Parts: sequence; structure tokens; C-alpha cells
Amino acid sequence: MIRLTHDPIDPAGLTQLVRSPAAGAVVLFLGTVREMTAGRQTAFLEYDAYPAMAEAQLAALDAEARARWPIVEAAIVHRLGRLDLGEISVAVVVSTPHRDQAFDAARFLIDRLKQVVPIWKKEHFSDGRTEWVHPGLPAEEQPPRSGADAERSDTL
Amino acid sequence: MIRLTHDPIDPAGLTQLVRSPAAGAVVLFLGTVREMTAGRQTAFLEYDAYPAMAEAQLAALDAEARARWPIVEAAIVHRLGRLDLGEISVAVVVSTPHRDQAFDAARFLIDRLKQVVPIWKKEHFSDGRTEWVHPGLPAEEQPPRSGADAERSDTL
Amino acid sequence: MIVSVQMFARARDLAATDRVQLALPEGAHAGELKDALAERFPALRPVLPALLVAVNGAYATAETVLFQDAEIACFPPVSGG
Amino acid sequence: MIVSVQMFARARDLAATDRVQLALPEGAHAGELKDALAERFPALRPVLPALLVAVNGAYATAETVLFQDAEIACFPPVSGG
Repeated sequence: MIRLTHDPIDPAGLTQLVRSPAAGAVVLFLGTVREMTAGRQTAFLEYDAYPAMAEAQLAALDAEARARWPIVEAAIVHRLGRLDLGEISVAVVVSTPHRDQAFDAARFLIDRLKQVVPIWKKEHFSDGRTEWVHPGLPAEEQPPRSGADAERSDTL
Repeated sequence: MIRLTHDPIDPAGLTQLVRSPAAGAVVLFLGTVREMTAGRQTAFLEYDAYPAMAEAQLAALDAEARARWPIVEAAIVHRLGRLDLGEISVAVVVSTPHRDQAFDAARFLIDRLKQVVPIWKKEHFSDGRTEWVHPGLPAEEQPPRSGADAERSDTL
Repeated sequence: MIVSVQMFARARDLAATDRVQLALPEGAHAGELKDALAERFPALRPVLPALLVAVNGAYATAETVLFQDAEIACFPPVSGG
Repeated sequence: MIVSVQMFARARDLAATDRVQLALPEGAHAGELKDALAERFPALRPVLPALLVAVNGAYATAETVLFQDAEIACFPPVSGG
């Protein structure tokens, strides 16, 4: 099951969805909004997507995982929009007969999701600055919103 | 959090327990009762433990994982007694700042649990035979319960 | 031919638009699309080498041939998860 | 000295008891405990090399020294999870 959603992700429901007497192992991965990144404090995150392509890429990853591992059931859900600290941005859950398969498949899915699925995260830092996260690109040059903000961010 | 229990395991509650704004990743592993093993059909499982030592070994694994990875929170729960098909026998859940840490720590905990924690599984097969599972030991020699059972098991 | 290009994330902010129509020669490649974008939006130049192009939901290389009714998008490296 | 040994899983079934008291020389090792168990319960002999001994909640080696009031247990390889 593949889904993009603006609503909170329900990890319990997804876990139930993949459980089966055909499986001996379930691995659930959750990405959650972390407060501190490289010494900077996040206030909240904003996720944007190119939805049609993101769904196509997620479906391709799901198919690739099912070809590589004996997956009983799998679900991948990514949330979009504003997410507060601690909220779940992404859930990947896989059930397989044996545990190594479930760990390997779940890790493959989240690793590849982060490489190829067109979804972007915008940091809203607690000092008021914002920044699209683009791995490999230098941080945006952005003037501080005010002198007070600039001073505060210098002390971080 | 370490626990042995005869009650059903609640994966949603355990996942909530470890979530934190200090963590960017949660990995949950569930072991569930699989119906088919090496072509034989399981009716149900029975788990027995040496409780005091099992809890001490689980606490030692928890401490070792916390020394190796920056674990925000972790929980390990193993169920004992009779478990029907699809039920959860064990749950391991870990939260960490980054995802590789959570995958590695969860996998370490379940791999080591299966090696060192004194808990034993007894298979109750659908043909009526039973067998303690002891890795490295030959299967028990057990006379069939009746001629009819013996014939049925030959056809598996 | 006229192609319509969707833009996302920092590319959208730098271009100050989420969609642009560009006139390209018939059979133009994705690499030529990026050059045309840089000409139209000079603010994109610093990030141009990192920009990705997708055609009908699949990643394109510089040599991928574009066509008039393709769904084309251009965006910086992804950061979901 | 007299030591009390708890037994679990198939070892308990083969011995047909979950606890046995054994008389061992002072300072006996875990290896000697296993020999004494095999003598008391011949049904344990086929699995004896695989049996594990624990002393006060920690795994023992054949050389681990036993003592009178230790909590001692003997069991086959574990299969939790």
C-alpha cells in the first residue's frame, strides 16, 4: 500500500495491515520530526511533493522490494504539509517469513525513498529562518529577518 | 523498558513509548507466530522462560545497545505461554536521532535476544506432535500419537 | 515545440513560479531544457548542475529527448523521509 | 556440598523434573555438574554436550566453579524471539 497524505500517519493501523500468519517478522520504520539538527533548533517542518511522480516512484520501489524479498505485505506512507516536532513524516512497514528479510526490505525502502522519491523538506528553524533541504546543494543564502534574530542565531 | 508477559503485546503502545522530538527514527520489530515452518503446519506455540535470568539478560542487552548507539528510548517485551497463529511473541522498538542507528540497534537486540535470553519455544504442530525448539539439537524422537496421525504426517 | 515545465521546492522559489512554458527545438534534450531554464531564470544558475529533470514521472538524463505533450518537471535533489 | 539445579524445556522433560538436588564435591565445576546430571538422568545423555549451565543468571563455562547457595540452572539452547 502506497499513500501520500496530509493527515497524521497511524503507525498502529499500518502495522496491523501487514500482520499475517504467513509472516514471522514485521519491521516498522518511522521517520519523526527531530528538534535539533547540527546544533540548530527546528520549530516545524514543511513537506512538499510532486505527487504523481512520487506515487509512481513509491510504487516502483514497492515492486522492486517484492521482487527481491518474499514480502507478505508492505505499506509506505509519506505525510505532506506542516509537521510539528515529534510527528511522523514517513512510515515504512514490511512483513516477511523471516526477520532478516523484513529488516533488509524496510531499510531498502526507506533508503531508496530518500534518494529517488520527489518529496522535499523545508526547515523552519526556531530563529525564524527557513531553508529547503537539498542534499548536495549549499544552504540557501538568506538574510536574517531582523538584527535580533541574527544575534540569537549566532549564539546557537 | 524490559518485560516478560503472559498478556498480548501492544505494539502501538510500545511505539508511542519510544517516540520523542529528540529522535528522528523509530524502528519496531515484531516476531509473530508463523503458520508454516519447513513445510510443517503449526497449530500454536508455547513459550517458556527462566524468568529471573531472562530479565537479567534482556537488561544486559539493553545496556549494551545503549552503550553502542545513541538510543533515545528502547523497549523489549517477550510474551510467554500459549500463542496462536499471527500473535506477537516478541517486540523490540528503538528510537535514535538517525535511522541507521535505529535499524542497527533493533537488529542487534533481536539477534542477541535469540542467542542468549533463556526463553524456549515449543511447537504444537497441526498433526498433534509437539517439539521443543533447540537450535543445534536434533529434533526430538517422539512416537506418533496414533497410527492415523502417523499416516497423516507422512503425507506432509 | 512548446513544453510546459513544473518546478518544485527551491527551484520554484528561485524562479518565483511553479510552471513555465519554454520554446525548444523539436527533439530537444533534457540538458538543453536546463540551459533554457537558466537563461530564463538567472537565479537558477548557481544550482543548475544539481537540478533534476523528470519526463512523465521518470528521471531523465541530459540526453533524454523531450516531446511536446510530455509531463516535464525540474527540481533540486529530494529530501523526503 | 548440595546444589539445587533448575531445569527447563526439553531438559526438564527428559529428566521428568524441573529441579534436582545433587551432591557434588566442594569447588566442583559446571562440567562436573553436567556429568552428575547425566549419571542421575540417563535420558539427558544424548543432549548433554549441548546443555548450558547458568550460575546466578550468567552463563557458565565448564570451568566455572559452583558453590552451595548459587542459583544454578541447566537447559538446552534457547529459542525465544
